[in-house]
Amino acid sequence: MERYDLIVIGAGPAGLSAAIEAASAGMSVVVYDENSRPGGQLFKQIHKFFGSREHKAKERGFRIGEKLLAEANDLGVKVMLSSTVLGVYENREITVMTASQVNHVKASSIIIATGASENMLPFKGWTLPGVIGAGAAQTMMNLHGVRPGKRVLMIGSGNVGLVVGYQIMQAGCTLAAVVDASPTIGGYGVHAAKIARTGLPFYTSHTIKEAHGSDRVEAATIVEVDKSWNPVPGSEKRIEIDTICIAVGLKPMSQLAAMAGCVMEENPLKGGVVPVCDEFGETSLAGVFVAGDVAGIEEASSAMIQGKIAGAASALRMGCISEDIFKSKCTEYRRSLEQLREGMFAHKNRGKPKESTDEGFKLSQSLLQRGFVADVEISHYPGVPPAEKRARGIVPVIECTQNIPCDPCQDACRKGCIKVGTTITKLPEIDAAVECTGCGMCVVSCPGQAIFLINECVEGDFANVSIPYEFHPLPNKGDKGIALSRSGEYLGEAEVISVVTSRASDETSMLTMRVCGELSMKARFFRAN
Amino acid sequence: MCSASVSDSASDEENIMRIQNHPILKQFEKGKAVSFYFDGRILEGFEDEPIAVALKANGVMVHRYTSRDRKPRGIFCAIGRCTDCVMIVDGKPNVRTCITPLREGMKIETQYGVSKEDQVK
Amino acid sequence: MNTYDVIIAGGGVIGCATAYYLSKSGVKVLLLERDEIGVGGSSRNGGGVRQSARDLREMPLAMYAVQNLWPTLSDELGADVEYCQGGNLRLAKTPEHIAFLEKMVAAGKSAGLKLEMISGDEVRRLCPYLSDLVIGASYCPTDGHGNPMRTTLAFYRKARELGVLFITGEEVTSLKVKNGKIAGVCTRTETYYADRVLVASGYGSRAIAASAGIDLPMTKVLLEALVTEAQPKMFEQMLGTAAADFYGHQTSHGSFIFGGSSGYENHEYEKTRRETKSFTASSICRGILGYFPGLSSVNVIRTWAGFVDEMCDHVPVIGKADEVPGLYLACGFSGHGYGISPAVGKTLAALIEKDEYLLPLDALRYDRFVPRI
Amino acid sequence: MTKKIIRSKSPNTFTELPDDWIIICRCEEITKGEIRRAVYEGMSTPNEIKRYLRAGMGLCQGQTCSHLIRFIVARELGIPALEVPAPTSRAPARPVEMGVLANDGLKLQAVVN
Repeated sequence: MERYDLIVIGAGPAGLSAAIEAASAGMSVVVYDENSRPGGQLFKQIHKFFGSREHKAKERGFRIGEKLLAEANDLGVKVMLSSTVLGVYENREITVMTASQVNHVKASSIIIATGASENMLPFKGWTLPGVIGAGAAQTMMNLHGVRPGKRVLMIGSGNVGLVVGYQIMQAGCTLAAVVDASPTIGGYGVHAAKIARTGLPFYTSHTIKEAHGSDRVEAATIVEVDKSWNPVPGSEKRIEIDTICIAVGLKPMSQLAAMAGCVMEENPLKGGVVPVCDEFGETSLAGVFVAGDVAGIEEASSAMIQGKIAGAASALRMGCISEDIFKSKCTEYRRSLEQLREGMFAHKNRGKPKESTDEGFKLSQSLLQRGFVADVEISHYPGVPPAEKRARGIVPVIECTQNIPCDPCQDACRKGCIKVGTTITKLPEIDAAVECTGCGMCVVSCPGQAIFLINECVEGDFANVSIPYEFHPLPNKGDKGIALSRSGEYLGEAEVISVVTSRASDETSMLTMRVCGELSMKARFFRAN
Repeated sequence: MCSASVSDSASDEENIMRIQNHPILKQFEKGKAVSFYFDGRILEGFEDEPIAVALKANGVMVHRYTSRDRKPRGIFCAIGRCTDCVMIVDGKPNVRTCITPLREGMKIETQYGVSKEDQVK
Repeated sequence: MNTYDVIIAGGGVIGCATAYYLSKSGVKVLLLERDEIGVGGSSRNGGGVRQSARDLREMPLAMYAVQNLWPTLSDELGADVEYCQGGNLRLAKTPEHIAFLEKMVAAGKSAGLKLEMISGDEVRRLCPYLSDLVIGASYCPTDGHGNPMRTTLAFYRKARELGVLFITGEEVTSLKVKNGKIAGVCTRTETYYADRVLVASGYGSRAIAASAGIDLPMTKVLLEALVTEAQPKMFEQMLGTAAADFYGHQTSHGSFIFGGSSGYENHEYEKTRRETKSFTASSICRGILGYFPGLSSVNVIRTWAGFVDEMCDHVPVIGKADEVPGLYLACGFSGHGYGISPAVGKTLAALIEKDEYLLPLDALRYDRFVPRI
Repeated sequence: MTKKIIRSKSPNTFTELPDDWIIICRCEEITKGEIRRAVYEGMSTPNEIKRYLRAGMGLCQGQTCSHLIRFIVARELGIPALEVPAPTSRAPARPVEMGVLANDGLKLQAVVN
């Protein structure tokens, strides 16, 4: 029987990281993935990741996938694609189907890194063609270049709903609205803000009541819900759309672990049914590990670290690394993991009221409910320079108002103008003493697209506002259009005075528009005429 | 492999549904252009892309009608898990079109229950 | 308050059927099940409702069930048990198979069963999808199949509606015997009282009966089955083979249920896990395709395994345990209890309630196991 | 170990809800009302629901509906969803053709034997 030191099931961020870790300890490793492309969901993630440099922050998901795959290949990991693991049996044996051939394979350790599957929401008409999962939308538009629909309604405002909603706009579709039954937006404020400033409405405390249509979706009715989640009669709104995208959370895809005989538990903090495992990911079955979303829903960044930990543990089990090396690796990995598990969106803080930041700044309720920070609130935050500072010349304005684990902005500024510190969930601060050169690296590096450059010292009663821009077609210098507010409302006329796209910014352009001077702290999006 | 470009003869639907120039991903790598049959009609797609993607690009939404209630179904998960998008492909029913690569000359048919024709009617 | 007329240990098809027939006459019944309803052999069998190829000791139960109970069972229980009297074909590929089946046919006929040998062509007239390698079969037109999971749950549903109390997740660990008679049962945490107790717990019956000093010579064997995606209606017979390399049928839903073996079922390591083996489903498929090459492209969507309580002579123990008054046993069905379950339930109910023998159970006594030499 | 459940006939009659006809199991087209009624009739775990209604037994192996079913069962029984066991996971994780299974890597050995 075919046999390896380690079998990894799933070539996503956790699985590839585990394979790399194990292979670099000298183990023979095979990775199976049912998809024809490796990387799991990474190849559908065209947005930039959060976190710190060690977490590959500000890199786009699909590029991280390419790097992991190249690294695995260099280390001699055998990555078997279009290979579906059918079952996990006693004695760490699996059956795997590749191109209509079922093989039996054994290993000293198995790491199950099968990721997550989408939660679904049943409603009247949810079986109609045109109702799809958010993952389906990503697959169609980001892998295969086909639009999921022309006008799309997004159900769910968690990070998946927000990120996919934004990607739907990038694909050239119209996003009609984002709906969430909760009274607040579930995902990062910065993700919501980059949608809101295009003029898109958020319907919090709303749910979908019905999808209309006979053979395909033609419209949807949404309805307000009260505090007990009951529909409020008379609050129905009909929205004309052809596609409804459901993004109401993920659950661990733990069936293989259950099938293998691992002791399972239902854990709401982990998003569903997961195998009980120790701190290294080892389940109740010796040598059977889990890593990534299958062990509990988190982000791709934490999945990569969990993969490394499980990979190292499997290496220790084989005697391929010493106890000492294992311990020092794990200490480092765990520190890195803990960084990502901080902040107001961390699992441990779920359900806690969102009132103020760790530093004591009042959180924007407008951002939580409607997706944008209100004009009156914005000056409260430490990333927003005071009027005196703005009056002296070009400055960055960092509209990062929630504690999320992310710090690329402080590396972006070569002058050291932006400080987050070692606790990467802290809000970035502007050092008023440092003079901004206007290079814009912070603008294009921020994964949340929350940094703008403001220059109020331009001739006439004008101000220049530089914004990150990721849509097609890219406006040109001299284009005339309108400036939109954080909520996407018309503010006034705007003219593009420069568009800069650098290699380092990885397709995020910095668009600078000239607007009426009084709009400098309001104008946050440009729309060409 | 060549990059996706929709020929002049492509339908309007195809021009609307295919992303020509993505702000991040730019052009999509596609196989060669192929024709296939959908319920007898000749449609165009690209080799190796999932059948469901080629159908979507051509505006086809209904993949099958269910056994019990005869209700239409189409793409739902797009990754081979939900099995809603199954169709009859080259005579074989229950083929998950979202993960089955398109080939030149493939015969794709709407599935009724588990069969070709609606046997209930 | 923990006192009942009858306690049944085991929520499989036998326990649920008996509970149902007892509850029809208003007997106060408690049924205790360690797991869920119908998770043992009751949800892990091929669904055959068959008289042919039965041991003659079971034949009266099988024939009574087919003649009197199965045809009306769905109506009686108010839930479709998917009974289909489509006949039973036991297929032969070699002259040895034919000889084996001829003996079986002769035995069945002697018991009054309508049963015959038919040729390969006749087999293919009944079921055109069978391979030309099939040279003949035994055919019993009154046999058929049902849905064992639905049947078990339908008995349960109706019995519960008629007042039977079911407690699941409650394992009977021992029998309570007082003054030599049954007084009730003990679970891990409770004692329940009744002067009549039926043990119908599959292989688990062995340990329970042993607590009252009765040993039943049985073992447990892991059997596996699989189900396919739904297909257009192809045939309605229950199928088996002389080589015993597969059995099964097409359900009313369109899916195929097939069972079979790898040959190593009697040598399970530790015999605790109910999980499927990595090689058995393939083995079953090879068995099936040897008869049905046309099913090659049909998708298997699920496999499962379960323990069968195999009595040393492959025939169950059903009836009173005379030496412990109040104790009744129904176990060791050896993989073919489903087809006779309504008759077993009805017969046991009459025996427990009225001490009457609806059908003869003498040959199935618990004390038939005497030393060979 | 399996959780203890006491099952006796419900003293109430079954009440229908306006959204009972929403499909829950997309593969087998089983509605919320059918699942609710099955719970009312005594099916108390997703495995029993599955065996009784085929909900979650379809081509997708319950990947879409199994957690929805758990929530419905929990609500009908008035217990937290945490206490409703998940249905059993079974191989094969994805549909696989009989012919492919039959030709698995151990076939040669099987033929020799």
